[in-house]
Amino acid sequence: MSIKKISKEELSQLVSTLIASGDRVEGVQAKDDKFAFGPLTSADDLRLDYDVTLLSPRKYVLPPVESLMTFEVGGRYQSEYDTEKLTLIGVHPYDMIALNQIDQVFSQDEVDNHYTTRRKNMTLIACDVVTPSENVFASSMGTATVSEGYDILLTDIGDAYVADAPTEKGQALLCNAADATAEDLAKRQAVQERNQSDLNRHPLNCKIEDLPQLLEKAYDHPVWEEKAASCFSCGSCNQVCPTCYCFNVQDDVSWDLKSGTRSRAWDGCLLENFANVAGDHNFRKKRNDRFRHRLYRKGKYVPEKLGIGTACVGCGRCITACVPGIANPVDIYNTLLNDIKL
Amino acid sequence: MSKPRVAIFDFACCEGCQLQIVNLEEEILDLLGVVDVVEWREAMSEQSEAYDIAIIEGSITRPEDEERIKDIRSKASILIALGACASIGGVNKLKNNFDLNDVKKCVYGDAADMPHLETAMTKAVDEVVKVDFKIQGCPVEHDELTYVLRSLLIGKTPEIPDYPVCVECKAKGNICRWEYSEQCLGPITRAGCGARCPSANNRCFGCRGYVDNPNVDAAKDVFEKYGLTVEDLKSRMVLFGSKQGPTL
Amino acid sequence: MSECCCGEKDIYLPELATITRMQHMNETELFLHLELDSGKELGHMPGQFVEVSVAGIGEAPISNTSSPTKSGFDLVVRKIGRVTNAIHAMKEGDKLGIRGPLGHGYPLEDMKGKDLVFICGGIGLVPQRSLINYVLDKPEDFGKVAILFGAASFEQRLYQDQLARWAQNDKVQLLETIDKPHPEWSGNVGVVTTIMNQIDIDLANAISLICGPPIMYKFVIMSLEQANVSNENIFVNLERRMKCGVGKCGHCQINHHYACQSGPVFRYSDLSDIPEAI
Amino acid sequence: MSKNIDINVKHLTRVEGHGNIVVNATNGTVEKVEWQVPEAPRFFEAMIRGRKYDDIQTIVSRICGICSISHSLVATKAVEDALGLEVTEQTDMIRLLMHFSEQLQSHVLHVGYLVAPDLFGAKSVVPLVSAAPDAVLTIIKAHRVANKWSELIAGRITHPVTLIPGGMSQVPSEKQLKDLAGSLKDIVADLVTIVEVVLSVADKLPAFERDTEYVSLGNMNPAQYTFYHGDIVTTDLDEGTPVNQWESVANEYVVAQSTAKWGKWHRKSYAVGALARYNNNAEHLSPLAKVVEGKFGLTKGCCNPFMNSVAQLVESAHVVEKALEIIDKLLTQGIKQEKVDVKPKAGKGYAAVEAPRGILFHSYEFDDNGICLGGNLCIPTNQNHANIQHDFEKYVPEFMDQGEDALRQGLEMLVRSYDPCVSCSTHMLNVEFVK
Ligand SMILES: Cc1cc2nc3c(=O)[nH]c(=O)nc-3n(C[C@H](O)[C@H](O)[C@H](O)COP(=O)(O)OP(=O)(O)OC[C@H]3O[C@@H](n4cnc5c(N)ncnc54)[C@H](O)[C@@H]3O)c2cc1C
Ligand code: SF4
Ligand code: SF4
Ligand code: SF4
Repeated sequence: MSIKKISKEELSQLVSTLIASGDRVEGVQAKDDKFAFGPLTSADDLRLDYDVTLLSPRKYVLPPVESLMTFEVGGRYQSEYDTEKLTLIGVHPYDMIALNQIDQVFSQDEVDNHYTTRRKNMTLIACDVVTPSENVFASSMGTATVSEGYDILLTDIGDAYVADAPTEKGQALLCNAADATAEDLAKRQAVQERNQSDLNRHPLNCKIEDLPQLLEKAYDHPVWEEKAASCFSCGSCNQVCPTCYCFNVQDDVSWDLKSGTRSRAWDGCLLENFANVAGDHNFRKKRNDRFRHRLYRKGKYVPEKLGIGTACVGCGRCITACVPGIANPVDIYNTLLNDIKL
Repeated sequence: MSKPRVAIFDFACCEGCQLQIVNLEEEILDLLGVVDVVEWREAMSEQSEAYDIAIIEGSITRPEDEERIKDIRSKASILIALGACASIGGVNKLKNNFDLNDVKKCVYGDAADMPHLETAMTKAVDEVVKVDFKIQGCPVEHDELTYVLRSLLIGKTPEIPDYPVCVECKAKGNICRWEYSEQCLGPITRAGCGARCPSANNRCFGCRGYVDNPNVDAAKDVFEKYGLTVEDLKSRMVLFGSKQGPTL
Repeated sequence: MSECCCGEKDIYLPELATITRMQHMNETELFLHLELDSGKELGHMPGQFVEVSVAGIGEAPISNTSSPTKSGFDLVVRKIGRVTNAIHAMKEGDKLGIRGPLGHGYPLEDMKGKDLVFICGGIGLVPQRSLINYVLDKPEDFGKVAILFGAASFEQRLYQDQLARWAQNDKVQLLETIDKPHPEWSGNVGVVTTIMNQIDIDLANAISLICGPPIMYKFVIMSLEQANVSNENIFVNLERRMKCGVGKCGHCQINHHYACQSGPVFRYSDLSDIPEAI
Repeated sequence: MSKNIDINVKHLTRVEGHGNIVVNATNGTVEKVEWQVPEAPRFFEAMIRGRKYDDIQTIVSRICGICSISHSLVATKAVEDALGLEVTEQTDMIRLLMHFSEQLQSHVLHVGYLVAPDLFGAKSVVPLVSAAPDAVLTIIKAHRVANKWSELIAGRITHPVTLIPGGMSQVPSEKQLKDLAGSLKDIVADLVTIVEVVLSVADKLPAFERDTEYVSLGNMNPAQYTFYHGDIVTTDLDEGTPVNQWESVANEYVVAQSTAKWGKWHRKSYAVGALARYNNNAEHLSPLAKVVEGKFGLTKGCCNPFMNSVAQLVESAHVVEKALEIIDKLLTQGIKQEKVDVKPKAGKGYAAVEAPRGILFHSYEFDDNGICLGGNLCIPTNQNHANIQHDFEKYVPEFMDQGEDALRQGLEMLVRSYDPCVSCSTHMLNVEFVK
């Protein structure tokens, strides 16, 4: 299908129609002086000109807490699935790429059908960045624009949006829209080209393909110790990261003490007991072990596992979230680059 | 199997944690379905000498209280410290920052020497007897309280968070209070409250005590970064139990 | 919430198995024989593990200790935490939830015709047993077998019946040691590396398999390297924290490896450049 | 009938905190009647010294779990008075909503869980669950709604987290307020049920009267039934006394039988609480509250302390109706998060609010940096202690003929009817009869 154009009013009407349908519609809205994804009750609240959201849209594919199954003590386990339909509006390219990565994790090898069920019921409307956030470095990570994963991608060209809908779900929503003209497409390209260079508050001094090689040589570098000395092990960097997906599983029984729920919740590799086993043996006991692990996951382990460029999409959220101000990945990679020859 | 017998006792405190048991509302009936509450002065007139689980609220502030808690310990197979006062001393411990005679004079003036006003250094329960489980918070949280009780009833050691409040705060999507330079203790305080205070746009006061291994040096760095002093940090950290946790 | 989904199997959903036999080996170790309620065989390979569920308490990864040549499967559970305590409180006829077999077992093809040296510390014998019994059930496929078993103390010399049975097999050389002397013990005293020179097998051409407490690996590997054993011929069995057992939850990661997927059995040459492994 | 009486109730149950009752009579002559408060003293006035102005309400909230909202509110008001801070009308309304939620929460708890067992002759609310399940479930429901209400506005049921000097850290959304209004309208019927239940056993409330002075907030312009604003008023005086003169009202003193301080004003003792508020402000009750008042035949000037629980029921109806008015107003004028900017300065501040169990005074002094130099807190239960003692002295001879058990029970009920928060005063109840 060709690429469409939709005026701001038309989009607003489309969103209103979606809300009126009674299905769950969530999108980016202002929260005090920041932005957050949340339930949309009015199309007027949608803010596609936002810079970055507090939490990434990962919370929609992997909720902070999610019931996996119910059980009866002594036996009988029964799977539980979230089958609610959801339209999510306003996903930035770097977050879309992060979702694509998590999609891969949960559908490769053994398929996690709790995840895929939820994902299949989602309609994703992405949008190109209008306002760069204070810590974004997506340009450095090659994540300033995105080409797959969404049902619709909106690009603000001033008076209207150019809307690319590669899926049937997306096309169905845009069936009344006019085709974009060559001029519109040129404007769109200008926006995307600008973003590819300008979403770069923390430029990385190497190509992302070089990161695994850099990290290969950096395991014993003093930067880990230096930075981790002021790490709280608070996991804030994990919690806000769009590509972090580790989880914990817990059982709880009801008051009858005979039945209950097994649920999973967000976990984080920076938390002290993440790699602790019974008998109190901790495989990453020291703060710097855990601190390093995250940066290796983003720059080496996950990219190698998934065959992708990088598992840090440059959203900059961890930079903002880290109270002692040590979590900036670029800061660390650049420090290593100063000392280590590729 | 007969139901475990539970007794609830209070020492120096505001009784807000016991109140959270009352606040279980309908769930109290569920609780009473699986345990026998044999003593609970705030809610019932019966008193008992025989119980399996003793739930202790409040901190120990007088010599006679030490005797009483030792007696309770000797009769209970499981002893649970309920809330900040019992677990870490609570605000009662602020008293320990002063000379005890001065404290009495300040409140009771010329009458300070009357024998019934005698007081000692405030202690958390585990500074006097062994505590098996702590339910943190000032007051305790509904969900944690019921989870711990249910876990114990099925013979499971409850999984209590040993990570900071920031984990829950971030998961809630809050704006960090430090972005407004507010001295939030979330990074060193034990989670489990769902980041109640930051979620209400307030800073974390540390009412749940600290994680097992809080990075106090990092906290000092952060306070300095925001133009504050170690004294400021200390003043925040002692609010819910001065002797508890790391020394500065 | 709903109970239906798109038809694929729920990788987190345990199936039920019944404890048909159990035996308390000592205060901390419990032997269990289980059969799946579905009547099917688990279909595991030696070295694989299962996630064992006690509803309400949680899950724990436990190695399969029986050879797939036998029906049903055996587990040995050490009492150390929530789930394992709860399993110890069970009785025959009770049910456990089982997910598996999970992970990567021993590469049997690569071992065909080779002599095998099992070096086990304490409960490390448990996963190895699945392979030892398999090998002994198919004597024509493998060479000689040496079993080195080190216990921390005299009281912790587990599996004596099993060890005695193995000792009777002509193919097997059994060597035992305990870390600390004991009046009733006349055998070797010292850590497991102190009996390695007594092995009748030519180590350099054999396959060595190590399983034991985390600190044991480093020393055993040093001794093997001194005996000119190449890293390709050393296999280690690594324990990590696990929540899902299927490469999602992230807990068992050892640098870029997921212990549950690439392991728990690793060829040491695949790990030698991995700082967190040993 | 026994002429020798020895009542010795140690740690009276079903009250907040610890209190003892000691009565000693030989051959019909009363030798000793004592209301003792042996609660472990906690020294809040000493502990707040050196703390910053914005920690004060967090600390003193812990004086009492049941009236933590009142303590937080009065402390915040006193701090604001000292620092010269004015709050907006919106803040004021939201705080009133918060305060009303505590009145309901506490009154339902007291009447439903603590007093009702006495009226039904039960040892606690537990046996009532099977005896009168519907009534108990209704009480539980009202209590739950009140708690949810507190949690919404205060951020937590007990020990508020949204109160900051100068304003509110968080305000409820319009949707939350609408939902709250819905559930408040919903429990009006439940309150009526509770009233009927108590009415059915109201004859168990002893006919005992003792004329005394009743002190509360009042004197507002325009006149209203107040819990939060106004001057100090008394049944003994026509004009109001400004709140900053509270120390001359309470006249606190220390007695040997109590770790809690006692107070007196125009007479040898005075009473505070729902009945005091009622006796000073009854004509300004809401319509439903007036209906409840009528059902029990409660009239202004009542001096039966046992009727305090009835006055609490009257007030419960009042606060629900008033809260609905406030919510309406907030929704009409719109609600928004307001910025608060506080500059510390030296000063002394005073405040009073009505805790559910009576008028509560705090005052604090701060230095230039907003560091607390000291404070003075006077808790309602302390103000009632002397009055309870005097009630005892009149009650024991009047009811001694009933025998020791009935007498003990009457005295326990008498103390409970004051809804003492002995943990406030420090803690309260034990009865001893000495032969
Ligand atoms: C591949 C593998 C094979 C194993 N085989 C055996 C065996 O055959 N027999 C045996 O007795 N033990 C075995 N273990 C160790 C066993 O899994 C732990 O002792 C057990 O998980 C402890 O759980 P718990 O609930 O009793 O303890 P808790 O301390 O209460 O555990 C709480 C949680 O921590 C995690 N955890 C704690 N320790 C471990 C650990 N060592 N490994 C993984 N997760 C852990 C689990 O997720 C568990 O749910 C094996 C571990 C692994 C990884
Ligand atoms: S590591 Fe930091 S910058 Fe990179 S994706 Fe995660 S949160 Fe964003
Ligand atoms: S956010 Fe910062 S302090 Fe917290 S765990 Fe991450 S690196 Fe450490
Ligand atoms: S507000 Fe406090 S608890 Fe929340 S993230 Fe910031 S420091 Fe942590």
